[in-house]
Amino acid sequence: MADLDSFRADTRAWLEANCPAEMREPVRDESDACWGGRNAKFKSDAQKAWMDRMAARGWTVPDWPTEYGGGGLSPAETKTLRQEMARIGARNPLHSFGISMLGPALLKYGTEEQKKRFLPEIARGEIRWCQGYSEPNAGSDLASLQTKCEDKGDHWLVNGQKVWTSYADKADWIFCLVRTDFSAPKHKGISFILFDMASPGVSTKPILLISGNSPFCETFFDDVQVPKDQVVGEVDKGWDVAKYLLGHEREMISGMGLGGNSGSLGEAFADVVAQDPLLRADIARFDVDALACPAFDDEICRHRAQQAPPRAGHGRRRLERARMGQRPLEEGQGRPRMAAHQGQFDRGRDQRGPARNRRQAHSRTPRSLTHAALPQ
Amino acid sequence: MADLDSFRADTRAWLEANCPAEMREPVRDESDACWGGRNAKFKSDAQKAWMDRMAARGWTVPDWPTEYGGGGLSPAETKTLRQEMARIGARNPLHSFGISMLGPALLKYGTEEQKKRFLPEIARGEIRWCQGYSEPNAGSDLASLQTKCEDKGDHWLVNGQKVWTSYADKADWIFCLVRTDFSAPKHKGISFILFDMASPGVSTKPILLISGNSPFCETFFDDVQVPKDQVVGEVDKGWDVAKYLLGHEREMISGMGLGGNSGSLGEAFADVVAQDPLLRADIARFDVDALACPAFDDEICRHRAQQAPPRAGHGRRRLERARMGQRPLEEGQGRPRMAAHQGQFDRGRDQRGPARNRRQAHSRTPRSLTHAALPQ
Amino acid sequence: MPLYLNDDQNMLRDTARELMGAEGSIANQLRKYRDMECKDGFGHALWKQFGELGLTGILVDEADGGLGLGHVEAGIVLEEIGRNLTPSPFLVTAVAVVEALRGTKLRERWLPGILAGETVAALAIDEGAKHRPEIIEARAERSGNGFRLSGKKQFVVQGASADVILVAARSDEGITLFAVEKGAHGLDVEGVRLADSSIGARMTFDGVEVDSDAVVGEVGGGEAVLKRVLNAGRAGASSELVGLGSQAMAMTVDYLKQRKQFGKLIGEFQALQHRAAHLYSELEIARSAAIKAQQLLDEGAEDAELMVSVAKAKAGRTSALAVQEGVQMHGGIGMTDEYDIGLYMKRDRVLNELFGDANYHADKVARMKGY
Amino acid sequence: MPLYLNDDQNMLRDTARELMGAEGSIANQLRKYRDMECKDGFGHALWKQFGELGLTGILVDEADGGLGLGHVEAGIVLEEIGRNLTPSPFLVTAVAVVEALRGTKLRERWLPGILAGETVAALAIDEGAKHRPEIIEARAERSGNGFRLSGKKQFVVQGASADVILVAARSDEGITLFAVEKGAHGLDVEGVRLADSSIGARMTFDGVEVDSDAVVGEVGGGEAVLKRVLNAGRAGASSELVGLGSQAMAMTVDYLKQRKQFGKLIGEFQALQHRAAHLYSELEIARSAAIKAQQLLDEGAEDAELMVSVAKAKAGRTSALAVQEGVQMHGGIGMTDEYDIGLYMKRDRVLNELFGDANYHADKVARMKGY
Repeated sequence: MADLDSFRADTRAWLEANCPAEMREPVRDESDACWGGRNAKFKSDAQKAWMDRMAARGWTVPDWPTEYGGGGLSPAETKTLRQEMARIGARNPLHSFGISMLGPALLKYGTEEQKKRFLPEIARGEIRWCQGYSEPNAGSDLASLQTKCEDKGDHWLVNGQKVWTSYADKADWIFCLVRTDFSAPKHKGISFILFDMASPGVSTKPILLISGNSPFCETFFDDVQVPKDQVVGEVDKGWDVAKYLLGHEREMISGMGLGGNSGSLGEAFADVVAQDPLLRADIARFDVDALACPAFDDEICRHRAQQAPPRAGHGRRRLERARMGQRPLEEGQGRPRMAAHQGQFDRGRDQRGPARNRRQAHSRTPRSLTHAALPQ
Repeated sequence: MADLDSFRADTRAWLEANCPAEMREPVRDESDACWGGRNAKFKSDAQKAWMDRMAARGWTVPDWPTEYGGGGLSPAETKTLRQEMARIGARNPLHSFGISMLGPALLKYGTEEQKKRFLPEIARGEIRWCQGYSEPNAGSDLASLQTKCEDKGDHWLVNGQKVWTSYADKADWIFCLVRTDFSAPKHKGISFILFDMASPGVSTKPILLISGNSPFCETFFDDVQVPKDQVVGEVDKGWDVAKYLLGHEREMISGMGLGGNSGSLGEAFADVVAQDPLLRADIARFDVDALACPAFDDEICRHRAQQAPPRAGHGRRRLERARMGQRPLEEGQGRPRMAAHQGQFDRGRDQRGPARNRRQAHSRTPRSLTHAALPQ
Repeated sequence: MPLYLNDDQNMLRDTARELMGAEGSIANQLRKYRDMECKDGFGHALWKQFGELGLTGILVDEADGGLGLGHVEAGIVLEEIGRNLTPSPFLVTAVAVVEALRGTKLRERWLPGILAGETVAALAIDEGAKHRPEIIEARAERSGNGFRLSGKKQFVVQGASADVILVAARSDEGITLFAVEKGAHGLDVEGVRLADSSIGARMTFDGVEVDSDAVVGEVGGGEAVLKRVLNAGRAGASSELVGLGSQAMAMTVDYLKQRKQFGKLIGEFQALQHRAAHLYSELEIARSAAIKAQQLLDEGAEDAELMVSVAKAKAGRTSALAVQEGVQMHGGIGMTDEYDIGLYMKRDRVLNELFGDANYHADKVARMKGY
Repeated sequence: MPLYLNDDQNMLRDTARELMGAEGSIANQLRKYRDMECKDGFGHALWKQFGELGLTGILVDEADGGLGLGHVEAGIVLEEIGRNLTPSPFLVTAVAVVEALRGTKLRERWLPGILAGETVAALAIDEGAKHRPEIIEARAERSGNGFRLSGKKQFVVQGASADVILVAARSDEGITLFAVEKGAHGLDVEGVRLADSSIGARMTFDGVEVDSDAVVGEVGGGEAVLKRVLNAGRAGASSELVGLGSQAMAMTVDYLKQRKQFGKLIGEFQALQHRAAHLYSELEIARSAAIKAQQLLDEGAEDAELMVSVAKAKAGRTSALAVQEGVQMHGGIGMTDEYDIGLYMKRDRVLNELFGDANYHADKVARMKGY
């Protein structure tokens, strides 16, 4: 305990000294966050300095082992670091699918060589990763994917198409599910492969959303050659890696978004609410949910301190968030309406739109959730 | 048109002269209504006089042919009569499953002898009928009924059990679905039979509800002998009769209950609503629905003037009413709560309880409704 | 779908359906004018066609050269407009403004152009971010033979392309409506693209001079006119919302019948069937409520205003449900610009706000019922 | 189901579960005392057992002979009470009243009996049909060495069998709480059977004389005491609601696995699965909110009151959903007295009202957040 106290004191002092003032302002939107990468566009010197300083201590990934670029912190120290960062409102120094998704999968399934090669550059924000899971006709039925990966002796040959690839047009590398055995049952015969988005044969096309934004892409693979040592885990057993990674994706998502400790919707829109008693009623109930949900997160955290992550819990948690985002108030009274309230104008093709529905598009969990409905 | 005007004038005058003042007061509950029957218990002389006077003109069943005890009125005249009754708040002179359910089925499927025998005594309120449809293990799957009816040459022999038989303990006769052919597919082999509840072998047992009331019974048939001429329609084709009758039951139900022109829930509970802004919001939306639904009824009426009754429409209509009754406001904020608001006390076993859920218990339509969901 | 129309109404519906389904379609109107960033946000040629077919005169008396029909008939046209998201001055010009002009001297000045599908008229009522016609702070001061108008208005649909703007202002005598011509001195109009790609306008009246002929009806008699205008607009918007929601549902049901997941059509999943069945019921009820409101308006019934609010509230909630279910059941592609379903969501947002949203009208119902 | 408890908490839960599942079961308590029309509506023998097991002392300091545990632990017991609809003075006496007595001189007078499971205490706060503790009109006038109490109270749970009643009244100094003994002169108590077959009471205080020793805490300091009492009661009621809802869900899921319709288990219908999944999630969240509120109370956190209202609102809505889904998914038999599920619905109604319903608390959350 004494150690933790001194760790806290040291951390506090270091953060005070090293976290630039503007990195203590809330992140306005995804484009305002630091994503790193080969062609990283930093919004400011402060943003780059903050990422580099944290990376130098391994604190972009505080709980990863130091040999892979991590901070080597214990769970208690990691929590302390996050508390101290929260105390001063310090931004996350590096948003990264490499950290939240690929990293944990590599730590569990990667070879020592793969870990040494990929993890440190993730930790330093040098390579930006994207996720090649969804396919046009697979949808929620992820395992029915058809992207073909053939063993050509000295390399793999990948052909196919992915869709809803977040920021594929900005990513350096992709972790990708491909089918290596078409004769096996659909959950078998899938492999988990990594390759450079600069490889010949890779192309991307942004998808224009009704919001006017294009965070997602279609991604095409046309005779892409991939070195043999870039499959993670066993060939044909990529589904295990995929599921493990999804567990971490869900955790990440369940920690994002609306609720959190970000305060009350009604408080933020008190003037709008004042003139609409029915909206006030809806929002009061929404705020009850928004305040209750973090309590559930806390319980999950307490649980994690004891056991393995409760996947079903996270799945449900995520469902609830999706539900809240999508229809926080009542049928047909979604939160996007709130935006419409603030001003009916200036929204044309650039309006924020129902961006929250995006989570729905990525939803791959309904079956497990439904199964969870009837505990045996 | 001139004829209708004079019909209206005559009707108005007759009603003014013949409808007792206390029969112009709203019906408080089902026990306050006039149900007729061999052992009819009239609440007052006025109640009996009102039934008898209306029956004498055939106006308990104004649109039935006069030879069966009806008023022989045209649709326009029937509507005029109802309007004039509504104008002075005249009560329905006779509540009767014979009128609302059995009568229409007999008019369509009964033999001339059956019509002459049964319809006039229904019209005069002399015989109170109950409906023997539901069975303990059939539930929504009505056609899976198992009550056995054997042809014993000179009579039918009925054995089995019905459940949810409304007022079976107060009824004189029953119209009943029985299985006459166990080897046929489940919708075949059903017959529609009528018999006296005083027949040897018939017994009833009221079902105690959580409200403290017992409007429903279990009904047992133990070697009940039924004369051969009391099957309606063809033997083994009772399902057709049953469905036709259900159409009328739905119409009756869709005309009952919450909405109608009975005014606004918020208006009625203005004092309660005033101290609960969230309840007010729910009730305002409920009232919107309650006021919108009669408009749908009107459209159906307009449609009926042109064509056969739109069964699916009534089914949906009924579903909507059920939904409103059951969760008029929002999840977990059912109308019964409203009752709880008015006074938390005095409710013990005699509280009104969720009586509205009763409709749900009787629901036999989900499949057709679901099919209606995807119009071809 | 639709109701129990008489022969004339059926014919009108067929005419409207044909026009909106072809020339008025999303490809030919909404996307076209959006993608060219048209400053008006709608097609004048189609408006001219409305005139040629007589649709602009549905609510105009026969004596004034119109068809002399009613709000039910206007609703029939609006339902088809709603189905196709057809950007059109019909609702504001041919329904709300025509209702305002009824029986006034201004008929002669403005009806011919409206009937011809040439004139576009706008309504400048709202002053805040939400529709609150109870709060009108724009001022009309007596000045010479007429008035000087000052104040700000917003959410003026088609305001940037309107030839005439009916503006509600408060004079010493009470609320008065004035018809202000395009380009009047002191009138500043800023076109703004709305969520559905239509163009609304913010307007500033900085001492705009109008003479007494510009008064719509009586000085100080604006509340009565406004009531008629709003009833007409709200009932009409309800029909448009019903059409919009119905088409969103139809597109979604089509999709449910095509899209396979886990080896079966998603329309075979019971959970989706139940939601579709619920939505179908809601749309039928909303449509009935809109028609009922229009019938009452056509009868001149005292209690029409209550039913108008019921209709707008019910249609608003139902349309919002329809587009939300529609986008969600389409999955990811529902949010892409390539598919039309997202355009229904955007149009729903604007149309729900127009003339007051579902909350406003449910609250109004409650207030009318005394609670 | 529950949570991530430490060893002591697990043991407590096992104890409570065993007691409530056996002696505290519906057959042995609720139905028994209901069917005999017991004037108290609960069993004194079981209350004695609570005392013997130490449960009555969960919130009592060790120095006063209690276990010195916290609200989290009280919630663990209440969840089991909720599961079994066990009629018990636990919530009001051992949670709310014990919280009121904390640190006061009245401890010596009342705690021993409570610890022994012999004394029953009641709270007389509500005056209208709804819980509105902001409105207290009962009066306390100075009189000699003490006070004279006048006014009416209702919804006094276990009021008809209480040995002592804590009553909130307004004196010149502000709100003050008084401990009034059973049978005090001028106190009229009318037992009333509530929807769940428990007995509440209406009370009339007609110049009831109490001396200054009867003051709970300080004269005029009632608001602070009331705040603690209500926080404790509301958080506890939240746990009881969560237990009630969880058991209603469990019974319903069991039924879904047994009942066949159209040749398959109704639990195989996707529409029911989705509703069950939703309910399951809601219950988990409600449980977490209740525990969070109790943790904050145990920490003495400033912002506990907000989370208490969040918990009561969330648990209230969720429990109501659980019983409504439960009764409906049971079909007709869900409304019969023979099946227990209907008893859950009735208990939910009362428990939702107790210490303020979900609307009251959502509204309170809004007011605390400044809107």
